[in-house]
Amino acid sequence: MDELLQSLVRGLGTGSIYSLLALGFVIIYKSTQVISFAQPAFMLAGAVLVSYLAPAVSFFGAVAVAAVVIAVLALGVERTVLRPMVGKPVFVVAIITIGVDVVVRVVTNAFIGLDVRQVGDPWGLTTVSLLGAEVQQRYLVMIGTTAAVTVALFLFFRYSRIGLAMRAVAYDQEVALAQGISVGSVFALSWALAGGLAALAGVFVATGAGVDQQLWIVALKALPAIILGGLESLGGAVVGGLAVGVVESLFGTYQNDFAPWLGPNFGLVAPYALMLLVLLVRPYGLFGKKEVERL
Amino acid sequence: MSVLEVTGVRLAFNGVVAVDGVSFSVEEGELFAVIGPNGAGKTSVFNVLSGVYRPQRGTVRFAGEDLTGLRPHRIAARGMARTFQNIELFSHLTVVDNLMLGRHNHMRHGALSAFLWLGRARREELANRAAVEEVIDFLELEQWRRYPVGLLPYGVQKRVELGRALAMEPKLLLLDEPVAGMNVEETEDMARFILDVREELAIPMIMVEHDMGLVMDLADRVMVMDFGRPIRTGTPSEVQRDPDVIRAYLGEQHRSVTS
Amino acid sequence: MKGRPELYTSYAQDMAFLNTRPKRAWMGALVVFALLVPFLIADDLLQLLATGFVAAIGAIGLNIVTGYAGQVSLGHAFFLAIGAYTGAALSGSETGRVIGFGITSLPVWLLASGLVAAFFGVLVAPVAVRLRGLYLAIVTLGLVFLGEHVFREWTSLTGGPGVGRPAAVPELFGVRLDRDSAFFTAAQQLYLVMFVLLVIFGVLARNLVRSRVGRAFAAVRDRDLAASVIGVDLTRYKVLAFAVSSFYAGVAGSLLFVVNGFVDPGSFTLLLSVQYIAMVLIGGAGTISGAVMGALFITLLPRITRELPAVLPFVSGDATGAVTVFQVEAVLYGVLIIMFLIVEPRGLFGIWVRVRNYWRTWPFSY
Amino acid sequence: APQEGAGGIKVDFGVTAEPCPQPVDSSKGCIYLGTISDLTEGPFKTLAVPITDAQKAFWKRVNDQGGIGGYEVDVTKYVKDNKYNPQIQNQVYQEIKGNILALTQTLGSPTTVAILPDLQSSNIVSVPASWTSLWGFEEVILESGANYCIESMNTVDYAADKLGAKSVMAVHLAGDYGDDAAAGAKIAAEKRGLSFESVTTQTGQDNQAGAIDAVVSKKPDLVVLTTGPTDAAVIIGQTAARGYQGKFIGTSPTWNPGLLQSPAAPAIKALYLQSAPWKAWNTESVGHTAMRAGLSGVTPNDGYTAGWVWAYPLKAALRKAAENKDLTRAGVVAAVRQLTSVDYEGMLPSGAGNFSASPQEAAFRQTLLYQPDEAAPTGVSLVEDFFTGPTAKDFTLDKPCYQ
Amino acid sequence: MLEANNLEVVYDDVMQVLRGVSLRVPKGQVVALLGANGAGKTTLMRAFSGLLGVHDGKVTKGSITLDGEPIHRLSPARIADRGVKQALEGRRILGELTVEENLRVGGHARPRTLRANLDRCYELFPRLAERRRQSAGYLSGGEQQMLSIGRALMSDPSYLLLDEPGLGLAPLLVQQIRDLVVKINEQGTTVLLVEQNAGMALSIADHGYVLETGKVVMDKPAAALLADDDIREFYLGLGTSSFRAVKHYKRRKRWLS
Ligand SMILES: Nc1ncnc2c1ncn2[C@@H]1O[C@H](COP(=O)(O)OP(=O)(O)OP(=O)(O)O)[C@@H](O)[C@H]1O
Ligand SMILES: Nc1ncnc2c1ncn2[C@@H]1O[C@H](COP(=O)(O)OP(=O)(O)OP(=O)(O)O)[C@@H](O)[C@H]1O
Ligand SMILES: CC(C)C[C@H](N)C(=O)O
Ligand SMILES: [Mg+2]
Ligand SMILES: [Mg+2]
Repeated sequence: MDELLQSLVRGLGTGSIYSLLALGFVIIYKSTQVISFAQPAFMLAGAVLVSYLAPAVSFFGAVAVAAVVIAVLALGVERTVLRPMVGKPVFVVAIITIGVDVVVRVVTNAFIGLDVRQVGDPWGLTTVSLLGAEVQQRYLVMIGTTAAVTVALFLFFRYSRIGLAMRAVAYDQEVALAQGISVGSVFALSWALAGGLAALAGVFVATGAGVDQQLWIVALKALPAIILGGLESLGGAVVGGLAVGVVESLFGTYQNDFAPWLGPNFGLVAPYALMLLVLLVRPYGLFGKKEVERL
Repeated sequence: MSVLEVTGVRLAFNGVVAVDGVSFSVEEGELFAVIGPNGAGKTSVFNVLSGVYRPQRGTVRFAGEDLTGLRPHRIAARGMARTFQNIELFSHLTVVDNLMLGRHNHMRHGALSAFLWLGRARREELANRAAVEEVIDFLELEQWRRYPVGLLPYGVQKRVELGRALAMEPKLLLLDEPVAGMNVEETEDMARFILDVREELAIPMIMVEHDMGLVMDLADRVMVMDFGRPIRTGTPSEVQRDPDVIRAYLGEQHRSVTS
Repeated sequence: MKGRPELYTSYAQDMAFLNTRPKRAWMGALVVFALLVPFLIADDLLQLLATGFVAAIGAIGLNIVTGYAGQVSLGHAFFLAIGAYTGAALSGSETGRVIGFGITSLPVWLLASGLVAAFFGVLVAPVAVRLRGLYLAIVTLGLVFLGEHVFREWTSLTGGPGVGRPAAVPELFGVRLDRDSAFFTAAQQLYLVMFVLLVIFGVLARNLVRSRVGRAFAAVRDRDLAASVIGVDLTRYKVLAFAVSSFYAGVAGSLLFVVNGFVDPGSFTLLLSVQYIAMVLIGGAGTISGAVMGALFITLLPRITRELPAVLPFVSGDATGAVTVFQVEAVLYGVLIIMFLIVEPRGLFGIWVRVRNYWRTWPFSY
Repeated sequence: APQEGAGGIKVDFGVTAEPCPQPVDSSKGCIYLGTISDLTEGPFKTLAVPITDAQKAFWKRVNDQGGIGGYEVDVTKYVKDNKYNPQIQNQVYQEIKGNILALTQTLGSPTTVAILPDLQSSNIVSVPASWTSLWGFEEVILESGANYCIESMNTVDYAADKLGAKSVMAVHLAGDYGDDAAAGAKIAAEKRGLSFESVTTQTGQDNQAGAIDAVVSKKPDLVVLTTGPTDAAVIIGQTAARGYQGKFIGTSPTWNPGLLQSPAAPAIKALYLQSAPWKAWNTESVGHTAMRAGLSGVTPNDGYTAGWVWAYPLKAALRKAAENKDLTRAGVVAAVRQLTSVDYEGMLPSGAGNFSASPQEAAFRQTLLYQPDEAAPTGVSLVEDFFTGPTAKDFTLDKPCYQ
Repeated sequence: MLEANNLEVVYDDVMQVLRGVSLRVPKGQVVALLGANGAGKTTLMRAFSGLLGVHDGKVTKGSITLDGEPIHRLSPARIADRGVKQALEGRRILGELTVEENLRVGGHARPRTLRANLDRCYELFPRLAERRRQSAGYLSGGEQQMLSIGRALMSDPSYLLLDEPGLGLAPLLVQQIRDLVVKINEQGTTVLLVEQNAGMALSIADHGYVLETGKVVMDKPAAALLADDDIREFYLGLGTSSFRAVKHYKRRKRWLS
């Protein structure tokens, strides 16, 4: 029972990182219909930045500054390379984001140097007792932060005109423009938000052992998460991310005993298998809406 | 025998009843018009006929065969062709290719023979190209042949859509607002083409249209729908005088303009 | 018909593969040039070009499902892998560590690789046809991840990650193409064979897309509901597109590593799929020649970026400075792709069209 | 075709009469050596860069000391990035192949295997940056130190003898690096009658759940680790946090001094030992001293040590070839075959570097153990000097362990 | 007053569509713009609303002024803020959004009066009120047209550019649209109206322009246009009594010229 509880909390912990990443993907997708493959680079850049800043301005200060700086960086990228692509085919834009990822990541790598860098978080690997199970503090912090971010985003989209404007922009930019929506600001905002979220996620990943070049790979976990949740749903992104984390964790804990024939580390691809199964039943993910089509 | 017999069709989308209790039949060589206010369910009837929607109730018999619930491509294969209210051409393809797509079911060759472009594939492509040229000639599309249809003027696109349907050599043609958005001149052209189809090719047609001048002029019989139900079916002049039709659809001023 | 060379007197002429005189002339010149190349340039470039030709076969395949039939697939790496391992296992020799059947004849394993991949394509298609757009893209991506897992674990087939196995053995009429022969170097032989294969598969694909089947693909892509109403069986053509595309992927996969002689299961990643998507987009989606251009571009790009820093005065050739030449290379790779797509989102084919139109309307602008 | 070069030495590829790009003595000709390493995006960049730097310094010193048979050596002109990808490796190799005599570095096993047939048929002697047991079987390959397989045997023997370990688990990356170590650990465990389990894992900080759960649930006395450094830190930190108290012994690529600042540091200090093929940066020996002098100003890192040590056999082979008046590629291969030992200037014990005997006889079988130590420049200090455990001593090396 | 002065517009840097068009939409009036398909009516509207950029179009010469101030360099959002609003040709409803969301998007620039505008819209088009929670993509063609017009009204525009509002609407509804235009005009909205149904357009317009291949070829008070013979034949279709009477030769005429 303890084992299950611990496994669940770990899963929710890493899952909440995936959720933050997935939220970034979904926000950009909602306003531009593009999957931004630059998210991994922003995530790495965020973690690296914190590793430089933390000694100077404390961990929390560093995280705040990094989230803002990466948001600005993302915004800059949007301005320079994505803006000219407004209205162009989304897959072309997606490939451009891959180019951005390459560039940002290579530059960031140059700042990692030869040693694994540390973000200097206050939690370390200390554990607390929760319902009788030993649970790492940092997982609780991650879960809490993600919950707070989700609520904030939810309220923002619910009570500002921006949420609806984003969807309008995504669906038909010309129509949105004609309604007086500033498509540019919507894009900029969504990229900035996504960049900030990625930075936050990067820091969380790095709290375990530090920042190395390979940190970005974690961001790929957001892909099954957003599909599971449904590409356009913020709630779906959170649920999808948590589901991926939990599935991974449960497979890690139990697969060797119950399904060794799946091969070692099947847990790492289990989210994809889950995603396939979900889509067989619900082709638009758990919370996605069916595409509107009529003649 | 009627070409088409529709009986008691009902179609609802979680709560919204689009079509209810619609029955009618279309005879050989007839031009049957369906009119009615916006949202009355005219296009939905077409969607039921061509298999896009499956009605919850009722049957559709076409050339003596029950088509209800068949998938669209099967219905197309049996000789039902249509045009669309919002142009549904394949905008990146040329006029010729769009029309060749109309002939999809007149060819049989599959991927393997297509790869080699020998034998059947080649023969069929050539023969059907000739058939397409006839349609091009018929609708006077010569000068647009090689243009991607997305670049053509609206009126020409509507004509290409008609052409694609004609290329199918249909036994029944469904026209959904063929002259919507057209200017006077284009409307006249389209009217002429519709008459030619009827006179030269003798294809029975169902036409949905809001241009009353056109409907009253061309149709043999008219069915008026409102809120998904047929409220009156008859000759144009009968329908035009019906007070229910005037109230629901034509409006008072209309009478003064057309009559 | 002197003086009016473009007057067609039959539909056959009009619908011919190369239906205008300039097209025929250009194509002829291109083929002759390509056949001369191996005697003009160095082996390492030939190998690169040969790889590019193979990639082009794969890109044509992806273009069929994505560019023509509109089903965006990020699963190409998976089908390439299936081809690579079918070819390697059929033609390789049993070594105790990896399986092999020793059937070295190239046409045999080539075809088999295509067919096995096509079989898997048909297998996954029923899931795929239910999905659209990015859902489809990411689900096919899932295929890549699941495939990676299987290839990692199935070591008797793949040799295991980081170890790998020898790639397919190319033997044609008793000649080992990957070894220098009396007349040609291995690189020249491989170049020529890959080129011929590309021409064959390119022509086949071109035939397919201008036929009834190709038009049906395009109809499904542009508007599937309307396509079904005019009589196109959506499921059938989506499945067919997947099958043809994976056949091409299988063929390309089996050849892709022949030049290297070695396949590592770590090669079949998301990155590989993305590269093929990039080939299709950079070339210009929905054209065969675009796919070829895109494949060559992406294959040659790293080589180009490796040469570029030499002309940039501010980077030293030093491998380990603050800014190294390799970082510049890697950044350039990204930047070139970005700039390219910003300048011409329609890809290389778009540039070609622009150039052509420019000359057509020259000297009148509007 | 071979030509007659300076001092009557036969040369063919990669040797010019013109001086090197940055010559010490511009009257001398130049021997070009290639480097193919993981320099930007790949997983081993943090090792690859210091290795490459160290070799630059190494050959600089060789040139300062008079070069080789009337030639100097250049390792800066033909440096390529393989991104740890076999296909790129092959492409860049083909690019520089015509211009080099030998490869002073080809980083990684799968990458090197990808060009191995070509190296063999072209007689290009190469120094791999990796320690798999395959290398002993290849004529054109110049390896140094104990391979992963032997090293793990020694690790297990040590744990059995000194730590009383009864159960062993190998947690390793897939591929020859991890598989080779796991194979060695297994052989030793069987020989010593210890229980053994093998768990594969993948790189990535969030990909260690399976490995961590395996360690925590099986609680082996010894875990033989072959992963990258952050993976290692995640595994050690998380297992410790979940109450695991056994010992981890990791190969040299599992270590990075930066881990001593990580949250896992307490666990690492308590549970982790590093096995090493040779002595760390701050050792006192002729070679180490020369290395530190040649690399003044860098942050100490044992990547430098590795790069430096690996270069000795190639220097010896080139010297021998020059003595033989044959600096052709074939001449270098022949010279390699004549090397019965290499002078590592004290960085490896004498007797190391035998390339003339069978793998079984020639394989170097000694290993050292280090422990984390914040005071040491590269974060580790010696706990066990060169030793060969009983398993490695008796082991018959007749094929690569992982095959 | 909204004015185009000697306006030239080029698409894709090569396609010149407007060739020196001057047109005035005085405050408080209804101005009708007639012209064959492809004459450039939509292009002119795009120039007014700033949406040319989306189509790779550019104003290469001339200017557009709003009360004397040039606005053709402003972003569409700024122009919309100033109260110039275009109802796009071809409905262009946001199919994935509900009917009400579509309307709220239309009110983006006027959040304060959103509620009141919604009510007004539902009052005008009761059909939309019934469907308010439905995905707009499922609406019938005519319902979508109502939504498109309703959306344009949501921001209380002072200049409303209506591009073929009657397209696909039932006769009764065309009359309603006509009445609607009159009504909002009376309430102070200036209207520029493009409509294939020239009779309808001219019957409510103060002034009319006829555009042909990018040039204004006629420019008269609406009543005068209604009386013009050419206009009667080519735009009002009053020459022919029955479609059945249209002769084949007439069909052929275009290709002969
Ligand atoms: N797929 C669908 N889902 C939900 N409602 C639908 C769907 N298709 C049609 N409807 C509804 O059914 C009703 C009838 O629509 P239909 O398109 O048949 O009308 P119509 O008579 O063609 O009108 P118009 O003349 O405006 O084109 C409409 O109210 C529409 O909103
Ligand atoms: N984005 C574009 N790129 C290039 N040419 C265009 C573009 N949009 C329109 N055109 C061309 O400009 C001309 C005028 O088009 P416009 O849409 O303004 O005409 P219109 O008078 O509104 O016609 P309609 O009655 O069909 O709506 C046409 O010839 C059209 O082909
Ligand atoms: C640099 C090394 C640590 C590489 C790794 N040992 C390999 O074999 O690939
Ligand atoms: Mg309709
Ligand atoms: Mg228009």
